[in-house]
Amino acid sequence: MLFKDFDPLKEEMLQILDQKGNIVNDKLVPKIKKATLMKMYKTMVLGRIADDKAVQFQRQGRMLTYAPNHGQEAAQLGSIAAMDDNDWLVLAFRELNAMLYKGVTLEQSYLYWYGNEMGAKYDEDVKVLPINVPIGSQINHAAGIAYASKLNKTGEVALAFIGDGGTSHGEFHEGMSFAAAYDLPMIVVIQNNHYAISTPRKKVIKSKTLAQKAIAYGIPGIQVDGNDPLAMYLAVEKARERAANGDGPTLIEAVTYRMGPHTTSDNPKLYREDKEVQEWAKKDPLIRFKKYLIDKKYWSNKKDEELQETSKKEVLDAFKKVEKSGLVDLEDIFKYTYEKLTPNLEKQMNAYKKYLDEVGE
Amino acid sequence: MLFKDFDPLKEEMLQILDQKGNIVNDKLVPKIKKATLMKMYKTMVLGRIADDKAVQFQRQGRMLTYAPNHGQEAAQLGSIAAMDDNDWLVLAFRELNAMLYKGVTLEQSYLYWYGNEMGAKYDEDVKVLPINVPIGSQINHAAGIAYASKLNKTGEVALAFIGDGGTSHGEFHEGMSFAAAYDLPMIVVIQNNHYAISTPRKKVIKSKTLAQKAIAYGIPGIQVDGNDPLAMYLAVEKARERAANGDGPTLIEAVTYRMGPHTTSDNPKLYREDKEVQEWAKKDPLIRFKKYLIDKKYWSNKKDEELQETSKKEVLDAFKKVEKSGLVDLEDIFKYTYEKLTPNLEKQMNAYKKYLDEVGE
Amino acid sequence: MAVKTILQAINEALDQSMEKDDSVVVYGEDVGHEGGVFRTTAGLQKKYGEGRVFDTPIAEAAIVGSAVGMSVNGLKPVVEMQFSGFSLPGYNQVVAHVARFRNRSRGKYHLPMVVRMPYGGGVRALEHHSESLETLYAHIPGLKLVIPSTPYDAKGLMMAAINDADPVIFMEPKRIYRAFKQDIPEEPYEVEIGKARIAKEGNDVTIIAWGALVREVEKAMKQVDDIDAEIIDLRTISPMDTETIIKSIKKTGRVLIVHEAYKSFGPAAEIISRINEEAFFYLEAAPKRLTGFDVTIPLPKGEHHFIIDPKQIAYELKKLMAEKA
Amino acid sequence: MAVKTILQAINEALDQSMEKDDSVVVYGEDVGHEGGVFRTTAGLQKKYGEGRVFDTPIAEAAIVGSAVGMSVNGLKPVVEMQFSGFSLPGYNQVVAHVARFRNRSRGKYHLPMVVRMPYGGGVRALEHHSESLETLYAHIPGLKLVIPSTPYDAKGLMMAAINDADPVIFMEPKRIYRAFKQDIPEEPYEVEIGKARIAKEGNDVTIIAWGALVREVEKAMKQVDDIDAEIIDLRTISPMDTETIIKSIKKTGRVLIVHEAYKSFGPAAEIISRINEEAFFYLEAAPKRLTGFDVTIPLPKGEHHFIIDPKQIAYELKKLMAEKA
Ligand SMILES: Cc1ncc(C[n+]2csc(CCOP(=O)(O)OP(=O)(O)O)c2C)c(N)n1
Ligand SMILES: Cc1ncc(C[n+]2csc(CCOP(=O)(O)OP(=O)(O)O)c2C)c(N)n1
Ligand SMILES: [Mg+2]
Ligand SMILES: [Mg+2]
Repeated sequence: MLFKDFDPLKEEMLQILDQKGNIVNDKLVPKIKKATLMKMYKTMVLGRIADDKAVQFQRQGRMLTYAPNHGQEAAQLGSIAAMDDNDWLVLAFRELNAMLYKGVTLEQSYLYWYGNEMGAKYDEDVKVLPINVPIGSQINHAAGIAYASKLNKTGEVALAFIGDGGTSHGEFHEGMSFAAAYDLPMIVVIQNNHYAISTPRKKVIKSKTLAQKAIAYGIPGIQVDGNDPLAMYLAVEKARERAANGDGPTLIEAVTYRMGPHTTSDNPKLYREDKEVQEWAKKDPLIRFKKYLIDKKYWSNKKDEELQETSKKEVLDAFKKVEKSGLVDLEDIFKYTYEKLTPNLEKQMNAYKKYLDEVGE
Repeated sequence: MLFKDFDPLKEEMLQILDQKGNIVNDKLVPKIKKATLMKMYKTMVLGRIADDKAVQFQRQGRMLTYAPNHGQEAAQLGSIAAMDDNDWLVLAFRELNAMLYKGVTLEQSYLYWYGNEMGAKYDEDVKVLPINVPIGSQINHAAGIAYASKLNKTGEVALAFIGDGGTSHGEFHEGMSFAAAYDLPMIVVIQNNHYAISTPRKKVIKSKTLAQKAIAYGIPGIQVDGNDPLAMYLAVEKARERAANGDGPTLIEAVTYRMGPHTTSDNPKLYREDKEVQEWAKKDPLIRFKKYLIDKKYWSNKKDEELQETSKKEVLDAFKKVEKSGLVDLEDIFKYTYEKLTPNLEKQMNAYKKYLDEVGE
Repeated sequence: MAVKTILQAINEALDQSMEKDDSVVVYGEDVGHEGGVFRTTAGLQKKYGEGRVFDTPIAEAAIVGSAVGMSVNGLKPVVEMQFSGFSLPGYNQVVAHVARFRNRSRGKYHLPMVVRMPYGGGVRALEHHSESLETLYAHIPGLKLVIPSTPYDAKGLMMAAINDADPVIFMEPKRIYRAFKQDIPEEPYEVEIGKARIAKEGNDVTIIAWGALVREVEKAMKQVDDIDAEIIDLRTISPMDTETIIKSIKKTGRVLIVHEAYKSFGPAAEIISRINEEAFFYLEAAPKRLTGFDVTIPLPKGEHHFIIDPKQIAYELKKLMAEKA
Repeated sequence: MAVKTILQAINEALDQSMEKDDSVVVYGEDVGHEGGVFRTTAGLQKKYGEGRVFDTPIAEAAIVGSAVGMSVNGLKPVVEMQFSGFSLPGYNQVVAHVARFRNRSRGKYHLPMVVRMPYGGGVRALEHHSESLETLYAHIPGLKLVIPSTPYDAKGLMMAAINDADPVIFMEPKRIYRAFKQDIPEEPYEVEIGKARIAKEGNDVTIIAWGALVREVEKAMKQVDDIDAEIIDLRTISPMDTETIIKSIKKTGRVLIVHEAYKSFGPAAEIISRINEEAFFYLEAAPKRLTGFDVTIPLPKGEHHFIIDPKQIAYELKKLMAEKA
């Protein structure tokens, strides 16, 4: 129904909560448990602070690179909140909020950007794939996860994220085609933040909407206000129903905006106007979500102040631990290449240890 | 207009000449010069005989592999006939008819399948790229040719072929996206012959039509009866107008059928029913085209008999030359690696020559 | 025991692995209904159903990349690249993910998957159907690269590959798919990955080869009765069984490496370097390589120049023996 | 003359090539408006317009593959892979087409194109941003692989690459993009592709390196005053200047090869093999390689283990000299 009503050819964007935080589509408001809403919001607050702090730490020379997701929180949290615990999260690299919601710790997340692989060793029961840097290639992983789920009838659904720029990649196309071919339980959320590094989406992608790319795969697509957590939740909830019913994958375009730089090495002033950024600041998902929760009497400004404080502390604590983490052990760069260290690797490692011993480093 | 009327979402297939050879859409009959029609037809007859003979030669152990295009002639000839002399032809590997029309000689074509690279050295003024075996990758070449044409305002348009199976490949997606991004003068004709080797199109490709994949690139797509040379001509003619006007690429799905095996190493009985093949035999492009020409008084059965004879002779002559062509010279496998032979290659070649000398081979 | 070709041996290995372990799935282009263009997977779909044995779109990145996801989620995928020349569109997945998932996740995830691909020339094939691309896979840490040369090894190595906790690239020498038969056990068995095989013991010189070339080397031996060569069938290209090689060199002092892959930056170079590193002063003559030229492997009418035959092996061997220490 | 970094030298080479030759076009991800994530192409779009300098979709196969088409149709494309680690999705185009068009068409078509890619570690970068993938390109016949180590060579080699009738893979050592400056000619000039540079003459031992490692070798020399080493900056990895290497080895009898690429099946192996083939009996000690380990290059907090520093070079050099002939 939803996917018929919002057939991407109509070029209508699903929105439930407008940028002021008012419900504009009463009938569509999804039923979300209070606990879920609050978890979404608390993650959003934590995620926002963690994000802004990471950039700050980097400016201070304490963090390496970081890819901020300030502004894109609702696109992620609306999505992940609509999934089951048993589902999988398949990352691109700008999904701090989705990761936190799904059980990746902030410390792990920071540790990764700090330059330590241990930051990608999420806890055993956390069904999240490591950050995926080669653009688009994660879609094929999600398709494979979904295939296994379907074959073994586990009921798991794979939720994957990708950027607007990523939809031009061959890997995206192949993953979508593959998942569609077998009606796999996969949901792909495109975070259309309007830029791929410096390159505007409109300049290099000619499809009218990114949601329309779904037609090429014979699956539903929908364009959603990505800064509206309720709309995102609804779209993913319906997509998940489809997936669970064996109806196959769904493509969701979340229209959002990256408020910060591409990464901390990027200078967005080179390619976009402040005015544009200001316009999008008004659409901040955090502000509208908070208003919604306060209107609903689930939340208050006072509680929010407390939350800001505790979250800030949590962020600083996590980073403190990360800063204390030190360097990676020599053994660690060798021992995960194969299940067992090969004689060749052992030789290389020992020769290097000998060098360190002799030179006394 | 045409692309609006046959918007791929309507799922209507363009047809002008039905399978009996009758005009079913008077208003759309394209204006084609008699000379052009006759060149199309004569090429089709030659191509058909050459194709069937190649398979026969192979069965006799006189040819290596061959990928027959029996049944797909109209899809190719309707397309190439609508192009200008100055345009480019970018091949997949099953386009004997398009190649012949565009000036590749039958001898060259045979020589290639006979296992000699010289068969891909088409004459200087023949703007055809060599047969392209890695599926889908030719679309990017066509996009690049089209880019150069646009930049240098040469007016050339690139016509590329691909199979139904090829549309699932990442290379197809990237080439289409690239060409669309810059409104490049490119036309892609999908020869949907319903199979990728043994794999039915419907089994692994979920889009309703292949023409609908155009929507993902924000360009027009159209589904055409690929066994109808007039419909193919019209669609490509209009696509070429778009390209020449700077309106960008067009995607054309030619619905056709491969009557023979995938290649001479393939046994289609493993994966398709005779009945299906028989149904498609009735839609033979050659029969309907001939009837059209006879109805139009451009042609007669008597002339046709003569043409069959001369074409057959042409085919046998060409193959005779190819059979006499012998082995490739040693120098030839070295000398086209770089512009100049490198010292390393010279050494390798000389060492091998020395071996031949000493062992006396 | 039953008499089998390499092709049949691989088919049997797949069959028995699927029979034993429900998590094994087999897929690729034309792999399902038809049983593969070489019929390597024939009969499997009928036996195990379309869920576990299936045809894919023409999309090598999806084939390899989905196997990553499947491995993470409990399956053991055995995928086919129709020819090794067509494995390249999936190469990004192999290098960026297949080889790295264990390390990237510090052991949380590992990928028990196999990527099969027929490889090598000598079958009078079209362009891209004759490549020997060992180097591209052997150079990448985290991958294992296995190549059988006999039906016995084909079955045993394939079963070992499927049971391996690490991803294995399994290149199949298609030129000898059906070239000869061997009596091999009917029951399941494994041949250890990472161990070379001494195909023939000898004292004068070591010859190292793998895949279809092992047979050519063996044929060459008939032309050089007077030379007592030790033949090593490398079997696993990476991680390489350096120990077996070095032991042999220490005994013979001479080595000829034969492969069809391009010479420069090819596999023989690595073998020579390891010999230099570990047995340099045992060498009585410069190590020699007899390999494919550094040119694109020719189409059939020129392929005879490129393909290495027994006569050539014998010739190089005699030259090598003639060098004085 | 003007004092320039490698980055500026490349920018100038592109600029002057575009100025001189209208058929040169420059494109890739973020290459146009922004001038590249490293700013290597800064200013070019403004000067030459969006037709000749432009941003592309994220699609490496399209970037490389379209360059094939452009080359065929009269242009000289210089494309960028944002990092060499991201060149892999375009690798199929490189191997299947870029390397082969001349041979496939028996000389009818040739591809005067350049594929640029920043490469190498030591810049504390994310995963896939530190690769040294020389082998993957050097092993493929039909490609040239060029790597500069100085601003002078960077400009001269880039201009030569653009004017070359064959396709050139141009790897840029991003670690030293801005590390130092050199006084280089303002006018256009070429440095011949295929010729190594003797960075320092010497008699005791030959050290072969390229890219960022040349500087590390030079630094190491200060720690081994007593060793009179000859340093060869290889510059062109393929086709390799074997002659210069062999001449040096015949003089010194010892060789250390230093590269950051993975050791096994890496570039040093080929160099060692050529030395074995052409100067075996001149060797006074086993050739030595000091290279990246056979593990995925680590993220920054483990990268120091992997990166080769002058101290280590000096250490290996001393060990090599200590071996008796
Ligand atoms: C295959 C590949 N090519 C290039 C890159 C370099 N790169 C990193 S992020 C990025 C832009 C991604 O844009 P988009 O998909 O819109 O995601 P966003 O960064 O906006 O979240 C590029 C080109 C890469 N990571 N992978
Ligand atoms: C990248 C790649 N993968 C696999 C192959 C092997 N292959 C050759 S033809 C073919 C099927 C092509 O099907 P389709 O695109 O429908 O074209 P058709 O053969 O029907 O003309 C395949 C898989 C190839 N040539 N290239
Ligand atoms: Mg984006
Ligand atoms: Mg087909």
